[in-house]
Amino acid sequence: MSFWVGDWTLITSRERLIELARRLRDDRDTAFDFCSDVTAVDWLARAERFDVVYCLYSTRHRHRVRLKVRAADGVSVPSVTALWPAANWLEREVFDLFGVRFDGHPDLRRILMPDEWQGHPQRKDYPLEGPGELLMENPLDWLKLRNEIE
Amino acid sequence: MLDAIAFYTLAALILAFAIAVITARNPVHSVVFLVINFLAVAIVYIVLGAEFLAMIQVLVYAGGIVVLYLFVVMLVNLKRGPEAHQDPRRQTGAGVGLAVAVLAELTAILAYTGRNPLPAVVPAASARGPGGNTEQLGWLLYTTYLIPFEVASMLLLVAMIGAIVLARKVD
Amino acid sequence: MALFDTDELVLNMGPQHPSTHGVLRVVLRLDGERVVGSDVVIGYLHRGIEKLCEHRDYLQIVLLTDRMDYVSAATSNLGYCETVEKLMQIEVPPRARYIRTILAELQRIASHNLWLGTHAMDIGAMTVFLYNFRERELVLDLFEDYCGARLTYNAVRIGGLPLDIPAGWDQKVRAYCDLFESKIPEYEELLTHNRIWKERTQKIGVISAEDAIALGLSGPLLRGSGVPRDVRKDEPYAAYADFDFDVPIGTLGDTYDRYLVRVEEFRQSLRIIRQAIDGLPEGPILGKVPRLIKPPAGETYHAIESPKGEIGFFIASDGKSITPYRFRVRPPSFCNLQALPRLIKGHLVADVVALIGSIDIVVGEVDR
Amino acid sequence: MTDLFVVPLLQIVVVLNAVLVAVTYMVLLERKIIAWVQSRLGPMRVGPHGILQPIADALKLLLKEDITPIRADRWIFTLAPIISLVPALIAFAVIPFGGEATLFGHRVPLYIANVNVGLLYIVSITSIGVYGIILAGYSSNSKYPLLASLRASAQLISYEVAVTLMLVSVIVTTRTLSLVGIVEGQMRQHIWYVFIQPVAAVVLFIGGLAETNRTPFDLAEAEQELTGGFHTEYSGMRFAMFFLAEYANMIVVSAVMTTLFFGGWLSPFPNVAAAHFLWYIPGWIWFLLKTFVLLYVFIWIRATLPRYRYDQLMRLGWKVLIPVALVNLVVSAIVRVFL
Amino acid sequence: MRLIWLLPLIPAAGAAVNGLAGVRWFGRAAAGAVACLAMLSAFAVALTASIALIRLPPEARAYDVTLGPWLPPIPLATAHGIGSFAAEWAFRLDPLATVMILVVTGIGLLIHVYATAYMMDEPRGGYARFFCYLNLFCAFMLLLVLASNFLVMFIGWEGVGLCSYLLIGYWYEKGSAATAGRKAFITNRIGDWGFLLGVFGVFHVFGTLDFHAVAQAVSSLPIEQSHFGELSIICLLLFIGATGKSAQIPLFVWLPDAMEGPTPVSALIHAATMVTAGVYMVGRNAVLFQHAPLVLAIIAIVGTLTALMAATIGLVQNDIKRVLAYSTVSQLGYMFLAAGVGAFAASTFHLLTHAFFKALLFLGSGAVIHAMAGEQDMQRMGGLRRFLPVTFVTMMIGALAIAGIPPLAGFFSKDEILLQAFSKNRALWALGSVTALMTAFYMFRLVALTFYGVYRGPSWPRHVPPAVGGPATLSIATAHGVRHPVDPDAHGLAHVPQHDLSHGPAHPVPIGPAAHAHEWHGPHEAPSAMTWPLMALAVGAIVCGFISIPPALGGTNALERFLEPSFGGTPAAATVEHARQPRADAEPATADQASNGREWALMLLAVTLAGAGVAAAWRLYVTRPEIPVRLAARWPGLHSLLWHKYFVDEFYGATLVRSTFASARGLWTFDARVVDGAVNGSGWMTRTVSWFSGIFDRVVVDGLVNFVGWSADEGSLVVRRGQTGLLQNYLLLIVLGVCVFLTVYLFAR
Amino acid sequence: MHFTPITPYHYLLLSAALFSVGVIGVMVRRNIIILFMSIELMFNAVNINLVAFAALYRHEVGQAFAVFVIAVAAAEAAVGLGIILAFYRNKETLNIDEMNLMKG
Repeated sequence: MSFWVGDWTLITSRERLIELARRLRDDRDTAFDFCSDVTAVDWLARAERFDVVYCLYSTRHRHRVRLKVRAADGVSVPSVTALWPAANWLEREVFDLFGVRFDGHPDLRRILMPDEWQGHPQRKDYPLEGPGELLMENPLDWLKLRNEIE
Repeated sequence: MLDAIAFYTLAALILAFAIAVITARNPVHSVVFLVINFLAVAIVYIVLGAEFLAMIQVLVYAGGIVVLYLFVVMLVNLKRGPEAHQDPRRQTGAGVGLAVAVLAELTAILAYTGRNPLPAVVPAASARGPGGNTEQLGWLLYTTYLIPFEVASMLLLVAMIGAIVLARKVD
Repeated sequence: MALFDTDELVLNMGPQHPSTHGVLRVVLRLDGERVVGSDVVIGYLHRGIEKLCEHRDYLQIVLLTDRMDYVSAATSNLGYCETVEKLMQIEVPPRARYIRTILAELQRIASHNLWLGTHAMDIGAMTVFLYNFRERELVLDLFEDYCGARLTYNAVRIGGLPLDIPAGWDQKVRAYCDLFESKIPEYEELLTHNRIWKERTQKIGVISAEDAIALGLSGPLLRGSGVPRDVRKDEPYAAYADFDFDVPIGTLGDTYDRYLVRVEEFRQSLRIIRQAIDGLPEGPILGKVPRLIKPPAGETYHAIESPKGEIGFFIASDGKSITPYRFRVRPPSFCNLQALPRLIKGHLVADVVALIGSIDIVVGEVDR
Repeated sequence: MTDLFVVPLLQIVVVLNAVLVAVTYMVLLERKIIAWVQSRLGPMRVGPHGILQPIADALKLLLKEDITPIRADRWIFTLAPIISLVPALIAFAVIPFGGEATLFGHRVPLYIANVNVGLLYIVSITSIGVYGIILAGYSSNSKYPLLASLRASAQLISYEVAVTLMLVSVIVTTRTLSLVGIVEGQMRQHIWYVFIQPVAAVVLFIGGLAETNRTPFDLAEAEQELTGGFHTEYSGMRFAMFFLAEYANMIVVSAVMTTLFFGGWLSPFPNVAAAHFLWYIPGWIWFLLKTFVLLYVFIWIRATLPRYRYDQLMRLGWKVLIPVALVNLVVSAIVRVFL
Repeated sequence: MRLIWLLPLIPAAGAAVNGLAGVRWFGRAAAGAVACLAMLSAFAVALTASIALIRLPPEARAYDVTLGPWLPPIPLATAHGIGSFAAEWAFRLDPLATVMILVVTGIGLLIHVYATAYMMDEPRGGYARFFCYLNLFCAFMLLLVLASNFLVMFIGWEGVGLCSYLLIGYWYEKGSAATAGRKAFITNRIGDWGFLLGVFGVFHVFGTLDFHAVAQAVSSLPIEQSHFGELSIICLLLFIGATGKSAQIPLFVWLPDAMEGPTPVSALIHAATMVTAGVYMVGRNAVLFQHAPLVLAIIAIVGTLTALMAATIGLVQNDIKRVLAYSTVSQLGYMFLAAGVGAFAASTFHLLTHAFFKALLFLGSGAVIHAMAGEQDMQRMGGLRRFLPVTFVTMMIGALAIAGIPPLAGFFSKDEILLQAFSKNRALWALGSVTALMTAFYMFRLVALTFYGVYRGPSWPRHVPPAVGGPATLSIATAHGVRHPVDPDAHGLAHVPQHDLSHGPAHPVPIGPAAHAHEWHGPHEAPSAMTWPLMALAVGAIVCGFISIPPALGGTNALERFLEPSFGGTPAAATVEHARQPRADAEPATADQASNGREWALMLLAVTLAGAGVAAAWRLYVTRPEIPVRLAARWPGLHSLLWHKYFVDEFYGATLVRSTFASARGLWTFDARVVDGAVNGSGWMTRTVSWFSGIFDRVVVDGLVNFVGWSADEGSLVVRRGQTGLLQNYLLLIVLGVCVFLTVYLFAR
Repeated sequence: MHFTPITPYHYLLLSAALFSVGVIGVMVRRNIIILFMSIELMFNAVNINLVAFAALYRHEVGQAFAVFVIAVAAAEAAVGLGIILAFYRNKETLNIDEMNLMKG
């Protein structure tokens, strides 16, 4: 738990996430019934490179908290959609842009990118440039191509 | 002379579109031909001095019943063509032959009877003056044929309810 | 038509459709005209603004925030700048805070104008549309006077404002308030008690307070369902703590309530603007801001009330670069749009249009 | 021979052209009136006050590429706008624009035909117009037009019932089906029938709005819902035909309303001696004036009201208008028989 | 007055509307409105008719309306040769009927209004059904009282019995209610059997069924002073009918059980109107009964005993409605006492006042039950005065009235009866006075247990429920227009299902007024639709005694005078009455004064007794509540006897019911042994014969049939092939037929 | 039979021809909707007949009967199309040859 520039942040493990989230939502003193945002941060250098961040709000007590879970690439995080239906699209977006999978999500599809898109653009190691069309359509093919040339 | 031209034109139209109705591959086309056919028949009625009937023909037949057909054709989107399967036991050729035979015989009868000259068609309306025959028809329907008229209205009501019951979704 | 047993019809509403307000695509499964299921497909306007921002310095980002909710750019500017200010603990001078409030509220009026116009247009009332655009022009004129732009203002700076208000601008704002106040009844006369309007909106897309909270709705949608939540009241930012205003809430949570809530917000916005203009303090418009904006390592989330709902910015800084390490927007339209399949289920195609309008989305913000 | 062929032909030519011109200018009129309602100016560029705008529009439509969707049912796709337009135009045949006028020594009636089943003629002809919409929706082979055409046909058929029932109660009052006879009847009875049959007038007007697909019943071409409805796939001249048909229908409805309820070509107070100076204005001008007022109401409503929803529209038709029409018919009949 | 035939029709129409349309389509408000409107218009008609009647000179105060023939005249043998049996739809409005229609429509209206609120928790269909029955009841009751001959009256008689059955068994899902309904119906049927026999007797003797004609005929017959002639038999049979309907010994057992019905029903049918039908019928045939003084004596004795017995039972009952039920039985006994001593007017007067205060008491008890969420046991009430001020005051008025405290209504009527009894038979008077004492006692026991003392009922949650949603939900609740759940006024008719605490385990489906969705929040005053009728009736209970102030108090006995023509009938009967009535006009003035003094004394005594009863009740149940327990302990036998209502039900069960069962069982045994044996024997015979027949059948007959079938099957092979199921094949044949026909036509010409 | 003047016989002939076309339609087509339309053609043929007779005898009885025929046709269309829809729901076909429930 940390406090910085007026924000409380809780860091928890993936296993305890659901239990903690339920406590936060149902306990009368916390009552975080409103899930503002779900997002992720890609700390490329770290072993568990992703922080999945849940921004919670309580419409009763009018306070906020941030919940953080760490996940390595390819490790899935339990979905909180059962607790906050609001997290549905937000988790889809995290999956779409970061590639973090959510266990128990009812409809884990890409949301902003086209369904057949390759790779997850918000990752820090996603290529930023390439030869026009090919990059736009298939960035990973382009990566392969580039590697072959080199 | 004029009436002859009118008659033959109309007759040709009616028969042509009738044949079109039964030969068209697409049922929607059939419906369209049918409408045109009915309009032509309505004109025949006018020529025969039955304006009211002509209007009813257009209003009820062309404007009402055939719309129903069109509706059904559009509602029933077919997954396989209705003409796909033919039962071999059905004697289509015999049917056509018989129909033609009936036509021939009717023609013969008419030709036979028609040898006695009959007065040319004088539309009933012109015989009755500008009031038209609507009023006479109304009198007839509401006096002599009142009971059949009411029965017909009951029939329509029953048919309406029946149609609703039949077409309703069962759930 | 529901009388007949017809096959389900899959109808693609959008991405090119007059009523989807941009490139939104809604795939409807219809039974007759009744919606039995739907899928909302977005992303046609995805420009990767979050990714772009991670490669721009903090000042350049203000420009990009304009391009998200392009009908209320000033609120996005404000939300972003306040987040950075929070991250860097920069104090904003009161005059700047007041002017920011005025801009935000003018922006709210403009945005609601656009919403009401298009919403009414969707339901077939075309005159309301033109009336609203007429008044929206006036707001845009005010913005033009202030910063020279009519749509993407770039009007806020980290630590304050780039410009002080031009001379006489406050008088113009006052005049505008008086004028606009007299125009609100014109819209209401055409709609509020109109039977057809009521039939089209009442009991359409009802969502209860509990469901609205659970679905993460915010802004007028949440208030329409009767939850008195408004970031301006609950977590005051800019200068809202200094002003007196009410938060209108609905009772039933239907389209009509959401309409009433927004119309009442017109009036509350005018109230705030007037108080702000009257109490506008003198002083600098830019606080103490370092030359190089490079926040310390850390992260924060800050939300403000945009016309659409709660717009939040999550910025993580690694303390080393002049660009944010992670820039994330919590777009209200996106979260509100999530409720659409739920709202339209069981309604007719015509209601789908009304409900898309009722949610008040800007696809630029949904897709970013 | 002159009276049998030349005069009717001339009449047809005149009426047809007048109607087509009127229809094009109706568009301008509508744009102008709505603009005024919305406190703006409307078309101003083509000609003074946009007076030539219809011509420009017509030219544009004529020169536009006429697209037939590739999987459309080609000839029905072409036929549909024609079916839509023709009934709208031939309905004018029985509308009496005036009494009789003397022209070059001929006594020329200001109507093409005085059919003794005139009212029925109008009803039956307008019922044919439905096909245009249904077939357009069907033949476009596209979902929005199909939905629209189903909506439109259900709507037209439903409202036709109410309208026809109402016409029957009017007939009970007028005792004739001839439109000329109806106008003369109002002359004889010294009263516009709108005062005898006010309910019928209102229901007919509502039904007229619905049958011409005008706001608030313009579901079949709801831009916002069905992206234009049954004519989504149409462009160019064929689209123009639908456009013409709609406005022609509006004029027909207004003209019929005028004839039935507002004394047709008669000047106001034709039997009051003090008002005889009104006779100096020819009857057909009165007729056009009254029709214009009704058209103005059509446009005014369009500028004011939102759109009904499909189910609400059907509910209004079946559960309000038809019962009202039935009650009105029964009451009219009772009054007619017993009073 | 010409429109009196409308009176039964209006409620009947209301019933028809509610029953045919209401049950399916009406909302509660509509159903209630229809029923109340019907009653209101009936009341208006009754009022106008009454006023018109009163305007007439006294001797002309009778009005006959004959709507038309019902049965065509049928020649039938009577005692006096061949009579013509005819029945007409004939109504008669005379002073007696006037009083009755006013009571039925007026009190009926108030009870309808009350019931609209009381029954509010019924399901929508049940609500309409209830009002349908209630209206139907009023229609039949009006038919009964307006009837001008026995047959029409019998329709009403049976009709009210039917409605009573329907309404007692209104909550038919509840076993006890259904049983009570059946019990009432069957008991009534026994009485009806007597009534019907009496009617037959009337026809047999007089050859007519018209009341007026009967009265005229009978007045020419001698009075059967000492012997038990045909008139006496008729009167006795009719009186059996009256005991059934009016719950007298021995047929009173159904009335207490009838309290299973909804309280408005108890008030209307089982207190104010239907049960008085017997009294009314006796009064209606006053002349007849006066010619059978022996029967009158029986009536008086039965009435007195009933009054006494019911009052004693009422002393110990704990169910609030049962106390009132026994009180009703007791008061009806009073009425019969009055009728038995020949004071028909006094009887009718008491009927009128009783209708007011008993309806008031029942409705008040309904309000109490409503407040207690269906609780009927007075042991579990107490101290309700604080919660139900209006109910308390009105019920207090009712209790005072029934106890006979001047100047409330009960005082005058009861006093009149006692006075008449005194002049006739001192023993009856003494028993009647004791009953009056007991009446005062048990009524105030009821009031004391219910309204005074400490609250003994179930507790209810008083604290604020824990807020689940916090400030947000609260504001939502406010915004939604839902009032706060802890606000005691906000919930309207909210209760917890606690019905039948006194009736053992509740039915799985909570029914009755106690079935509520919400939590019960303690006793509370009833809605205004219930309190207004209470107040109106209270006013009636106060003032209606004044319409017949006895001469001793300076009054003119107006009601009695008004009613006189109905009971007199003919001059001959009038003289009989004069002869029997010492206080009539023919008496000398001195006697009048003497009787005045006697009246004063009697009144004083009666009031003293009533006061004593009240005081005793007060002492036993308010100041020293432990005494009754001790008393019950000291005389357990007596208490048990009273508590079990003299074991009458058990007695009937043991004798009548069991003997019926026993005889039925005997018959069944006979049936099983003898009849079945015969049947079985013949069956065996048949089986044996048929076995042979079967063999024949299989071989010969079946063979034939199968052969036919087989040949048809084989033969139709050819034809069947044409049966393709293809439409067009059939059409082909049709066209072929046409073709052939045309060919024939063409060539045959 | 002469080509002019037009006598009622001409109309009767026209009607006979139209009727025969209808019969052929019923015989040949397998789409039940088109079958129904053929029946409508036959109805029309009958109506022409009736109206022609009305003109021949200068009396409206024929027209009155035509009105009844139209009423019957309307009823037939409504019920028939209802049956078609019901049938289509169950069998997903409109082929008359597959509708042989009445097979012996």
